[in-house]
Amino acid sequence: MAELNLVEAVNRALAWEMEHDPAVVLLGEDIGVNGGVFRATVGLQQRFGAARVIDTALAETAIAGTAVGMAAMGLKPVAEIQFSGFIYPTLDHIINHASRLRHRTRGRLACPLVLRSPCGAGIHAPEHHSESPEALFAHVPGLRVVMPSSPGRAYGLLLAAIRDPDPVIFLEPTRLYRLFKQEVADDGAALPLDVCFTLRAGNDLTLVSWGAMLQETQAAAEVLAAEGIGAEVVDLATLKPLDMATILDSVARTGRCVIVHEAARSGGLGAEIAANLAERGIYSLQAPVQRVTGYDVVVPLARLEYQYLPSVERIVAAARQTLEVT
Amino acid sequence: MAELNLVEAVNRALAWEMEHDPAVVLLGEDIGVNGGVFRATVGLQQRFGAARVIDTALAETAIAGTAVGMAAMGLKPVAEIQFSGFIYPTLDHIINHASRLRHRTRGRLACPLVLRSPCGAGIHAPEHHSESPEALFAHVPGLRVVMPSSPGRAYGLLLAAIRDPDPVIFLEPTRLYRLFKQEVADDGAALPLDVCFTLRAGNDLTLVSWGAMLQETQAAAEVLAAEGIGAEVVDLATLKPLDMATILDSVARTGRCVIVHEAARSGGLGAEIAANLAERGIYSLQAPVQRVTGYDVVVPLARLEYQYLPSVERIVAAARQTLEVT
Amino acid sequence: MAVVARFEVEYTRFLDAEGKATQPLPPFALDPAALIPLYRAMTQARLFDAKAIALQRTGKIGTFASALGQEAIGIGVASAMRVEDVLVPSYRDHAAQLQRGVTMAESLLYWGGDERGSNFAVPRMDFPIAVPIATQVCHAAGCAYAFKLRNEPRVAVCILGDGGTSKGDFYEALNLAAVWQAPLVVVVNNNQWAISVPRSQQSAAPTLAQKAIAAGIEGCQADGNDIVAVRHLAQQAIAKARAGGGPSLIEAISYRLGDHTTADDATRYRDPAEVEPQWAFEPIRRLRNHLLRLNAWSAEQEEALVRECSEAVNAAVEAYLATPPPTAADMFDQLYAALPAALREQRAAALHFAPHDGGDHG
Amino acid sequence: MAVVARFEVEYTRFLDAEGKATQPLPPFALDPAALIPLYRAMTQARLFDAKAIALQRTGKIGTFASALGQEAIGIGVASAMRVEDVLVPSYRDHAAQLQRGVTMAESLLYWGGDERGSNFAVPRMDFPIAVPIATQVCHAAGCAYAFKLRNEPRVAVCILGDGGTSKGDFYEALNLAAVWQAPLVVVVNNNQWAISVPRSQQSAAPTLAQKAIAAGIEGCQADGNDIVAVRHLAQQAIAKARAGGGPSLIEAISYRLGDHTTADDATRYRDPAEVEPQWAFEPIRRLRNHLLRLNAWSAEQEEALVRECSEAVNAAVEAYLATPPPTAADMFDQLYAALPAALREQRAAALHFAPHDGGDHG
Ligand SMILES: Cc1ncc(C[n+]2csc(CCOP(=O)(O)OP(=O)(O)O)c2C)c(N)n1
Ligand SMILES: Cc1ncc(C[n+]2csc(CCOP(=O)(O)OP(=O)(O)O)c2C)c(N)n1
Ligand SMILES: [Mg+2]
Ligand SMILES: [Mg+2]
Repeated sequence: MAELNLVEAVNRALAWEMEHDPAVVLLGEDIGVNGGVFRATVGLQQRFGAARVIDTALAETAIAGTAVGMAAMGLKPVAEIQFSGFIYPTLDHIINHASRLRHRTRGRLACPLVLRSPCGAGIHAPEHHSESPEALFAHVPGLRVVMPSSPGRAYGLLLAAIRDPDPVIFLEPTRLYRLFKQEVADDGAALPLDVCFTLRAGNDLTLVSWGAMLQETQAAAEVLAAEGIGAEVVDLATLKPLDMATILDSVARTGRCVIVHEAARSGGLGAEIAANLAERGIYSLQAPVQRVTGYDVVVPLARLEYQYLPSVERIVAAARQTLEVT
Repeated sequence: MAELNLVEAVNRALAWEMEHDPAVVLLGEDIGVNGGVFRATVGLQQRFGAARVIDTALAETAIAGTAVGMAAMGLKPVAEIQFSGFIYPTLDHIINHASRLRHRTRGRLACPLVLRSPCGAGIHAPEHHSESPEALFAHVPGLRVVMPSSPGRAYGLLLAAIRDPDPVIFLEPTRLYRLFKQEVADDGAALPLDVCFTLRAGNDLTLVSWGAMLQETQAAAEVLAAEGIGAEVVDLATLKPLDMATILDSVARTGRCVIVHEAARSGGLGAEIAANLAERGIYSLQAPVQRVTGYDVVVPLARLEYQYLPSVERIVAAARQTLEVT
Repeated sequence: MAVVARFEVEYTRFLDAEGKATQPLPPFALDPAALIPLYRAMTQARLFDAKAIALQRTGKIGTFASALGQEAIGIGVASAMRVEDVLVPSYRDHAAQLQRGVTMAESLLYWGGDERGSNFAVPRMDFPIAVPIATQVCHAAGCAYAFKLRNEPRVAVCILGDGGTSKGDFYEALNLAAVWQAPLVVVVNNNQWAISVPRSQQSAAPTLAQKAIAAGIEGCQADGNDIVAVRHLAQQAIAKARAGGGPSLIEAISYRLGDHTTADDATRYRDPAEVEPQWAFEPIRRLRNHLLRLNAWSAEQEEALVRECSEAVNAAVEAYLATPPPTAADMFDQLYAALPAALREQRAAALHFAPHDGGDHG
Repeated sequence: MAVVARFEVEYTRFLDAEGKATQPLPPFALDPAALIPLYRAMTQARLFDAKAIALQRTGKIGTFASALGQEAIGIGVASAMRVEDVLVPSYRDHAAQLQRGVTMAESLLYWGGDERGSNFAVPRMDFPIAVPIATQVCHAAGCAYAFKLRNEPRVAVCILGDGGTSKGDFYEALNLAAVWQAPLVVVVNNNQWAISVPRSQQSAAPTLAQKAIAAGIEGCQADGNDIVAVRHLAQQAIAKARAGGGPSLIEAISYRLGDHTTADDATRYRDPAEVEPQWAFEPIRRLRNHLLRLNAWSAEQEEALVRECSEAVNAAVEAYLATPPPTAADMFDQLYAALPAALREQRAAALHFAPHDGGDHG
């Protein structure tokens, strides 16, 4: 077992699958010789050649669109969008084609592509480099959307995403790329998609989050634990389709739920979870649901980004408020 | 006062504002000589000239992008995207530029553009012609998103959208274009943005919807009324920012809420409303919130589209279920 | 100042409007055994087209995009392809699709509003119709890349309209395919109109073929109503691509004799007086004249052909009309390879609320 | 076959690497009073650039994109513009921006992570930097359209990189602007690299200037390190645009002597041995040699200039560092013209949770 940070885990998963499945190809800007601006693909072009690790021209629409063509012809393209602020030109191909190629040909053609992109704020990156677009994708039928929150889950979920016969949007929280290391067995073992991971058990309230925000969420759980409050922490992991069963189960026990995400509040994925609670968990709820999210503003440039991002303080405050209700 | 259907009301509002504000220009595919594929702009190029009613080449990205440039230079572009299935190539400019130009220049430049597009299913249109993309836009900070549900509101809200100093996405339900007529005074009077319209008062439950779905929703209210059940019907009208005050008020009285929309359920705008109820209306709720929505599938081609769309039957069933809870 | 690059665009025509040769013909164009199938295919496509319009008018299918007058492009291009090549078509390319083996019944099913119409029994790897303009050029470039990577001697052939050449997808895909030297042939059906927008307003470029120059590849113009020219240039481009010579662009100049689609009324924006003379250039008459000149065609053959083709159309219509309707479950069952757990409840609800007769209650 | 269109791309250089004239010079290039401000501006831009990199290294600003060696493009182009024209720049265009009147303190504020840096006191109508590649070409085309519609004799000038020419926005915007005959000048800073992707992998087109042909407009190449060539071609293109002659494309060939940005390490993908000889072509030395040849420059002047420019940089750094930090309210207050009611609560929450020292606790 090696000690890996998240970006290294991504790299290992890509390498494993390229090694074991000749259909896997990578494409994107600066992923070859340069190994990716975050080094997610470092060494892979050397190892697998420039035909399978394709340094593309600067053209996100065509990166997504050619990946659709490759996937339909039996390759398993893993396309990288350099930063999620540049992912919008891919939406047309993802929504109008990738997500529905199987459906519109009644299974004759499929689209097993993965669209990888770093996402999120917190690394003092330039403008348009800190976006959290997961909700845009999570609304699109036919897609899977995945966001890992640790090196181990990055490894196992990325393998699952590549092996999945349908398109997967795989968003990697930039802030976690090098934040911490974990023992990860490079054994090609995939984790299951479509299920949440319960990172911490607790009976007093449920904290639901995903991606980088699990840092703050878990820290908040620690703060609460110090006060004797048991917070259950659920990592969404697969954002679409949503494993509400796990969340409803948890809330059935705790009666309280705080949802934490980095994207803007309105229409964020937290809304879908809260809506499900309002529909199917309302009798369990002993207090109003709370969302601690990015504000409904443009992610600010570096100097204010940590005032935008949900903090441990905000999560703890929301949890306390939830717990005050008796 | 003239009897107008919705598409005529759109046409009158455009004409009024072009007449009174020389900064208003229209651009889009087939909007000039042809008057738009739905005739929304019919007669306007003749009246205001080809320089102000611009038949563009086939390039949605550039339609949105040049509109940003025009708006920044003091014009008030109203761009038409021919069908909302072709709106995705505009997202990059809408999200990365239009929505934030004011913010990123701290008010030095603004972006008073309107992006109009027909939306929704139900007219047996070809593939990709029946999309309901409102939730994608409603998640984006800095935007306004508006959807009228009657000729009168189309007229007044479109005028408000054009006059608004910030970008507005204006989605027009295709199914309503010619469905019914209304007396509309062509007097240049705008309706307020950012507020819901209560179309019908009732004390037993609240039905919230927008756009074409208000047809089924109001019909459902009639069915319920025949059984002595008073349904309050709220038309969202401005989908972002959301006027939750009106909805919370209503639910405070009725204690029950059914949200109806045509877009796919997961991550649809109904989630945001339900989430707000779970956060701020939970003590009013006497029953679980219900969403009656399009399924989480690709909008089917014509032969199944009415099995996709929420029906009166489905809405009534949801309402009944809500009312059964005591 | 020094000139650092020079480019030319060439125009090719073999048969003039009367079907007379304007220059030495390629061998196939002197061979009735090669020409008659093309003639037959164009005739079949046109009869299908007319029937589809009629079916739309009577509410039996939805909106339909006629290829009237542009049959030489679809048949010329598709007949130059091998079975194992891949066609990546637009919504106006049923001529090419039929040539590839898509059945008329399948086509009607699609235009009738049923996804099963894109589940072709024969060209299993061909793309379904692309409605979002020019997106298919990206898909075709991706297909071509896959062929090249796997060393398969296959070519991706993509067709789009003159309007489509204004869209970013077209340029991005050509540029990438050129860098990749991928086996891609892109054919522009320049039928002079993008709904109501005439070619002159679509681009200030005097030819659309010259858009290839932006990608550093070859672009040429064909008389798109001369199936000999279309097929010849397509053959050359496909052979070049197959041999590793990279992508090409062919602008096939034709004319949209009909409305944009059945939902369109071209008289709103196009003077019928402009259309009238264009009939003189249409491709079927032109090839017939050539065949007559070769003494390879007769009135009897014509009559028999029309009869056969009409019968085939009618049989297709019957098969189409006899197809049982899709069910609510069809909305769910091919969305993913396996239905996600989260969708089970919705699928059940859809079946629960489905009208008992399976009909469409719009 | 007949040739139906012919195109050429011309390359312009006036001063060779040693600053020697290669052909008769345009009048301004013989006039020290015209040249010295250009020399000064390039020097100022380079000193600013070096300081910005140093500030990034010490954590005083964020990622910064150096224009080292490409100063002739920004200064050449911007100096050919009128005040009332509009610059629509990319992130590498601070040279052009400074020439337009953006202050160094504003630029630092932007790169320091503060939106107020794009609230220029002087070129009020210039666009802020575009980070999403090539999107700005669309904006510039829209600006140009507005000028034309209002009969204003103004020109929109847009700069992008070689990588940017692969993006759909670039082609779509050029094509539209050409149809509109809008007063637009698009300048490609071909610095040979798009991060790690060399020009040769960006496009198979032998020149980027020829991408203009796809839009039916004129495209030309300049030695982008020869400010005389850049300014001359820019002047011509701007004058043509202003006179109603429509858009042009200029490919200015330069070289990125530094890393892509401070977040990049070019040695990972680019042999330093490739870079070394490129220093011989850099624009400042070249113009200095020309000035020396004109007897219009001295060591004393050089020394004084560097002193003045350095002082100006230092003053800007001080002004930047002295700027009070933004507050949480700044996230909300310019998002809309007026704060929507729905945002009031969030704004209050942001203020409530803001750190008391206003600092950045990332
Ligand atoms: C991206 C996109 N925008 C708009 C449309 C609507 N639309 C359908 S066909 C058409 C014109 C296409 O013209 P052209 O490319 O010349 O093809 P033709 O229909 O003439 O074959 C338009 C605007 C679309 N299908 N896709
Ligand atoms: C749409 C988009 N994709 C990717 C990026 C990330 N990125 C920033 S600069 C760059 C390379 C740009 O190269 P070029 O256009 O040649 O400009 P240069 O940086 O060399 O001036 C890339 C890929 C971006 N900013 N925008
Ligand atoms: Mg056309
Ligand atoms: Mg570059």
